[in-house]
Amino acid sequence: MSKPKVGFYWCAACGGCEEAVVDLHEEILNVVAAVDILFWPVALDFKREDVEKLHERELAVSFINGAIRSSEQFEMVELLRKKSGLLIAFGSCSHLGGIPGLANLFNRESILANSYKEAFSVENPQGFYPQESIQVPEGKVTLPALWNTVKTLDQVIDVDYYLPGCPPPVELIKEALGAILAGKLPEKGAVLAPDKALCEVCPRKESKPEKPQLREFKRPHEIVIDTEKCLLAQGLLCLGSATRSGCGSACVNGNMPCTGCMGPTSRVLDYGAKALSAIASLVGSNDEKEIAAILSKIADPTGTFYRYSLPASLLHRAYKPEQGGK
Amino acid sequence: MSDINKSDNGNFEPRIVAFFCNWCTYTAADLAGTARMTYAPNARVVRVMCSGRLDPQFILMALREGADGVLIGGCHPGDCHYQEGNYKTLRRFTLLKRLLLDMGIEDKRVRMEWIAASEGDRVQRVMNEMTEQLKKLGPLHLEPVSIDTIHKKVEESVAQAEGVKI
Amino acid sequence: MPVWRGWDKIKYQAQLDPAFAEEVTSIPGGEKLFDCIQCGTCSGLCPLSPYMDFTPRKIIAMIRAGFKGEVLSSHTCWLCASCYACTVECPKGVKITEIMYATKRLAIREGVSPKRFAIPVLAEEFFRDVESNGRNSEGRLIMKLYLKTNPFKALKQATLGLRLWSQGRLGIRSDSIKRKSELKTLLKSLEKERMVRSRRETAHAGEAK
Amino acid sequence: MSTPENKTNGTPRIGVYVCHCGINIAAKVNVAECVEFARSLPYVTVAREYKFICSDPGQELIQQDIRDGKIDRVVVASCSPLMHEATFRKATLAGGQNPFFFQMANIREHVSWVTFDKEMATLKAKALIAGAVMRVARHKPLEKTRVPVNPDVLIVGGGIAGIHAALTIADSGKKVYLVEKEPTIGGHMAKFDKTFPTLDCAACILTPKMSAVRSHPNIILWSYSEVSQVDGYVGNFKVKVRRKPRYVDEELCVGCYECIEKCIFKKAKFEDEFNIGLSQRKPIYIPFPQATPLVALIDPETCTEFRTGKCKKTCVDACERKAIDFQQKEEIKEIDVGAIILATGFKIFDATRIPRYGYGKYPNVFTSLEIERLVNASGPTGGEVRLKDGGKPNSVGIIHCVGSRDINTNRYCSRLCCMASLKLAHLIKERTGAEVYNFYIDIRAAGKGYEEFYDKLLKEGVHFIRGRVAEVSDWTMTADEEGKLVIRAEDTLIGVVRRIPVDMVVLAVGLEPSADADNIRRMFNISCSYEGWFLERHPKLAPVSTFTDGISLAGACQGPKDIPDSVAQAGAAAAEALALIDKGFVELEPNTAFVQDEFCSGCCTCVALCPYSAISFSADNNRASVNGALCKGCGTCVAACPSGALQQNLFTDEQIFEEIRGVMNYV
Amino acid sequence: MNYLYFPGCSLKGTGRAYEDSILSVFKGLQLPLEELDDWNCCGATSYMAISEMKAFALSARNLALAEKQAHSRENFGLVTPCAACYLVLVKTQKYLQEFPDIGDKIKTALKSANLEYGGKVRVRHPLDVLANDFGTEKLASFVKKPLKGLKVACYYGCQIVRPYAEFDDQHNPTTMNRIMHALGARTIDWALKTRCCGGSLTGTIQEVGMRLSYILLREASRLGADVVATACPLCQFNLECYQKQMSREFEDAISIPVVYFSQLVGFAMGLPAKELGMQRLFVPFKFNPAAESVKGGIHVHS
Repeated sequence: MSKPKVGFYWCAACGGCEEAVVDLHEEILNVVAAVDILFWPVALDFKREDVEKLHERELAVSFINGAIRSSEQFEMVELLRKKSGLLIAFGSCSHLGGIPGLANLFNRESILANSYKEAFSVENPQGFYPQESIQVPEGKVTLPALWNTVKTLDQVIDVDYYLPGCPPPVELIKEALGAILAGKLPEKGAVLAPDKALCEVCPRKESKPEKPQLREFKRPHEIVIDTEKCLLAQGLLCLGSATRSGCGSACVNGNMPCTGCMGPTSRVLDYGAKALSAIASLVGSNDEKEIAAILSKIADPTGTFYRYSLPASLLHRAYKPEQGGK
Repeated sequence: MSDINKSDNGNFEPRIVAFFCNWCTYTAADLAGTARMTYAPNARVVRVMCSGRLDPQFILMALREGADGVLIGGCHPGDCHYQEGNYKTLRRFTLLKRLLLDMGIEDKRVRMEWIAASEGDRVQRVMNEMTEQLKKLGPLHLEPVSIDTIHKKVEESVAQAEGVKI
Repeated sequence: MPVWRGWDKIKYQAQLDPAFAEEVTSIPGGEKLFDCIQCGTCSGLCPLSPYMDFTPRKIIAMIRAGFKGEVLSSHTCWLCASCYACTVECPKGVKITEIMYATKRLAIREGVSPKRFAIPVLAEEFFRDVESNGRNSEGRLIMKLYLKTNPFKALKQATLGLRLWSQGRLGIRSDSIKRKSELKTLLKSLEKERMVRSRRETAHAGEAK
Repeated sequence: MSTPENKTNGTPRIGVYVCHCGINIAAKVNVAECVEFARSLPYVTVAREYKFICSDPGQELIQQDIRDGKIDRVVVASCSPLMHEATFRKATLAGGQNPFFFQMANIREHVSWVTFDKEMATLKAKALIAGAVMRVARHKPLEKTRVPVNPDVLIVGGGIAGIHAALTIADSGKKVYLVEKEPTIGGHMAKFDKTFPTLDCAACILTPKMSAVRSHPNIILWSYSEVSQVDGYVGNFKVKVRRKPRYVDEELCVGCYECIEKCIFKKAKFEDEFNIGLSQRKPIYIPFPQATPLVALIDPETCTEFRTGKCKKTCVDACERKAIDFQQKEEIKEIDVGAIILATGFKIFDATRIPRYGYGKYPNVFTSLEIERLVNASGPTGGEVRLKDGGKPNSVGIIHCVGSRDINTNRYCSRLCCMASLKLAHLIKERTGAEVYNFYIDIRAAGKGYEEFYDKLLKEGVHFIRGRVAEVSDWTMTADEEGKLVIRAEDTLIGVVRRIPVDMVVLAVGLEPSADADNIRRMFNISCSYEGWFLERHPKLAPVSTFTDGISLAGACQGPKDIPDSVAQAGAAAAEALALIDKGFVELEPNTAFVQDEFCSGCCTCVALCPYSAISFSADNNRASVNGALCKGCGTCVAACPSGALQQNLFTDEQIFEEIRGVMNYV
Repeated sequence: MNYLYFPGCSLKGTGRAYEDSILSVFKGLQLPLEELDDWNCCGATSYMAISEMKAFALSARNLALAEKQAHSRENFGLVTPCAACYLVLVKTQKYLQEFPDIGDKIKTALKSANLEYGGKVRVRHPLDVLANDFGTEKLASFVKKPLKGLKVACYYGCQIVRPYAEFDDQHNPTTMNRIMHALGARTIDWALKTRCCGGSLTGTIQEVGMRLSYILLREASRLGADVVATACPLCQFNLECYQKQMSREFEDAISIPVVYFSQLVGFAMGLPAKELGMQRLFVPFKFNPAAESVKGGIHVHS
């Protein structure tokens, strides 16, 4: 019996997820031993037509990282969906939209204008813009179209499982691969990570106050962070209470507050709204003005609470009229 | 969705989801009824025991499901049936408001009002006022999230992008 | 008047103008006309009510009932000195002074303000003076007023006028502002508005009947 | 409790019942269209309309459908759940289904009664029905818990209402704590001379009841005391009462007046509160001869011993029973009660707020309460109506509606001032023979025998002038006005302004919520009206209940009331308390919060938010847990739980999400 | 605090003495007053009777001019001594806010004349400025000739206290009394201090208007006042200038000086009579502190 065939693909993402695969180190040899990597553009020279030639569902499993932002990405994941038995959203970007998803606070026009015209570092006196198709002597040349908004993977195709994290922790990847190979997968649509919040496993949980009251919010560079004490209790906006565990507490161990890359637990629809609710509820004041003053220290609530999940949020994107909303 | 509600012409009837606390605002709305105070029929009331139960997700969900506005009604500060629930709502609302503004949801679309059990007239006023304001603002068309329903839109946007040539 | 002519005093519903009350409630300040409980606080406080043909309370009742002709031709509103005593004490928040102003304006518009009665004349003279000069000069105003209403009185008042003049308290010379055209444009722009509105109102009133 | 098991299996089968409520709903909402619409909704297997679903046959309709196995969940679209939720839950239970498989859509108070346009009303009704259907599909079976009721009752306020309620309950053999903040019970009624319209003597009917309170074995009377804290819930309130020091031992004092006689102050020189400053008292005093308890007290503000510490303390020597105790301290009593009746009364309107009536400026302008003391035989003048200089008035003007029916003060009608004014007019005329003028806007004499009393006054020659007084002043226009107070008003029936000179002006002041009403309502967690009167649960059908179970209202704390009405309401409040006690238990709403252990990460966000300390965190298993008996079901913790591990029965995230989807998605 | 000054038509005519004394007193107290440039009629009482909207427009022009002239000055007031002007200016502000319809119309009208009003002007009565901004204690320190023994009937009239003013109690105003006490004078406590003087009726239906003024003078004199102090040009005119005619109409003729409160302030400050417009009075005001008044009077407080 031949080995199951596996594909990896990279959409709107930073490349960190590909690194995560490499982070398997020698384990990757076990992976290679167990499966045939058929398609992995970042490492192997495969072309789209190679995928097109595959039979339907010939790939046992495809791992797709990155959010969906362009027509090309959409076409590729649509194609991979057809050719794959299992399709796994790999990492925060494909899971929830990720950091690239913050682009949903703007629209295509303003992003293009910024990148090609307005940004401080741009030198473009003729005002060249990327073109989606152009007539050259040799013929018509086309480029993928940039969409107006960033989408999560499951907003464009059917997704079987999710591997959360920015990037997904090696442990989770190993477990997921193991489960796939063993055919011991949970119900479709599951996130392949523990379903409890990070506080459960936080090394600092002993020091979390039983009745936390937040009187002041601070940013990490503003204070000397105690390496033992609950970060929230120190005034840092640690989102561990709202974030799925399974990351190995990497940030907290690194003396940095959790920023929420693993996304919400299964009972929460909108990560940002829920995290915001938890944090705001703990503000230690009942005075309207004082509440506003305390909360004003949270510099960018949208960017903070939706750092990894804006496209997956209920609102999905900003709707400012000047950005083509409403 | 009915076209009576969502038409872009002058007859636009905004749809409001109103979350009222059982003890003050819901009772006030009952009182407005008993007193036969007619007001704009645009809000659909969802009763919660305390405004403190309001998860910001509910507000976003209402907008996502097609509401043009969300009204939150709770007891006056200091009058909460559960002592302090309304203060907690206030805390969340203060922060949520900033987030909503970032997301382009206008200030007047999501409104919080303290309405005591005796203030039936205030229910009437707030309902009328908010309906008027939303009529001025127009419908809040949130873009559908899933690709199935937006496939066409994506194509349009591509076509549109092709039109944007410099 | 013979006793048997009493039937004359009956007011038939057909003689009343049911739209009159609405006309008054539609002016800013007239909103609370229907809140009146006829307690008489206004008339009791009014230093001028003894001289009025109908007390302010009665005027309110008459407006509500549609006694348009009687109200607009009555002297009451012209005796109102706008001291606002009624307005601040009214237990129902009826802005009686504003209603008096409204009846003054309606009376002038309908041309039924009392003839040769000094006050509307004063108002109109004042209005004209200001319209053209931007300011009024009391001396000229009073002189014109007496000439229009009661020239004999002007003579009677001459001593007072002379004395005022001698103490530098009466200017006969007309005072005016510098940028008259600015003022004219300002007031003109409202006239257009008013004409459109009054046409609309007339049309509306026609419908009501 | 015999709650049946969850009898649903698989997909919910929902019955929707749309009520006509006679024409209350049907006149505005197209009921048939709503039923048709309901049929199109998911899970709905039965949809019916009925004239009055709350009626027996209406409820039977629901029960039969459940019994027939057609439905397992119920939606009734009718009035407010605050009105009939309990009724239909019972009906659902009677049909053999869990009572919480029920949801109500409020299409009367929130739709038909408040919507002008029929089409819009129908549309809104449909939305609410869809919301209820979607929600009830997610309901889970729940059970109410039963808690025993403490049989003791607390009554706050010892006026006629509090007294009557206390005696009623005590007579049934239950224990009553009666807490009064003044040194004596009796309230305002104790200050009156005669009562309208029968003119029987207030003291003659009140004092026997006051002594009955004092001697009743089941009543614990704490006068000069205030409630300082209330915790708990219906059937199980925990109350703290602050007993202010009287500096006279209540058990020892026999009210013999010896100490007062021997006080170093030979003459009384301090304002007598009971007589509203119309007479004086000493630093040690008994408010009035029939005071209950008849115990002296010392006012530390005026007592020389308290002020200087150098008094000869003649009072101490005079007291044979050694009752005087300068060291007495404030005492906090903690009691457990099952029911509470608030009878905290009212205060009279402060007439200085209407400067043009001259109260506080002209000495001979009195309030009606002051006149009550003047006409009272045991009052400061022995019942003689006297001017400030001791003279007899020849003419008296009584001004009605002072501080009532006026947007500048109070909008409401104080209800009893008309009759009180008529009574005072009669008494003044009887005692002095003076000409009495009543200035009124409307005479409100709607009560048994009240109109007849008005007739009597008209016959007695009391003048009635219909016109609200513009001003009371001392500026004169004619010789006969010199030295008098001139009342200026329009006689609206004649249509002229009149100036009437009088010697004495009586201001029939209105009633206002007592000064501490706001504190009281916060402490007892009840609502109040815009003006500050305590709010009843329903203006018609639950006029003595409040929105807080176990707390009822009696007397004028709920709104201006005369004596018969206060007493009637006190009786009703007592009956309500007794009904609760006799039942012996209360069933608590099961809408409590609960932790799903398998999801809780022990983040403690919830713990800080609970005002009732119902959530505790255990470090052992790193979980929070909710004590169902303490949880009152606000859901604040649930909204904040960052991982969705906390949920609230009847208000789970899922249920609310579905309701939102329901009200938005189907119309 | 910076002050612009809106005189209004009357202060340039019958109320000259009011202007004289206000300007002198403010100068003496080092509160510079700068006259509003090209101000126009406020649109008061009579004008309001013809067209309310135009009256608002007139007022709004003044307010717009004031805002422009006060440009960049943070905290400024438009001092308006005339009661009628004061009322109309304040009323206009209230109406522009309360009735968006009117606000919009006036805005458009102003725009057509290249004017704009942003709602920043605070209309102030000199009584308000002296009692509340400057303060009576400070004022007392400027007094050189205390009015000891002088009994003043403070007459506020109607329009500075009703219905819009906020600087004093509508029912029982006291600012002028406090100012008089600061000058060392005594004031009578009378019921008529805000009762109407008859306003413009004295000129139109003299029989009625004069009677109203007469009632006021009669009561002031009955209570033993030496002088009536006023804060409105029309009140002063009505109460003072018709005293001769009153003596023909009514039996108990009254002759009592009627001055502007500002004249008394200036007098106590020791400013020359001429600068206070004293020579313009019909009934001369004389006061000799030595001859303390001992006239009866029941309701006197110091």
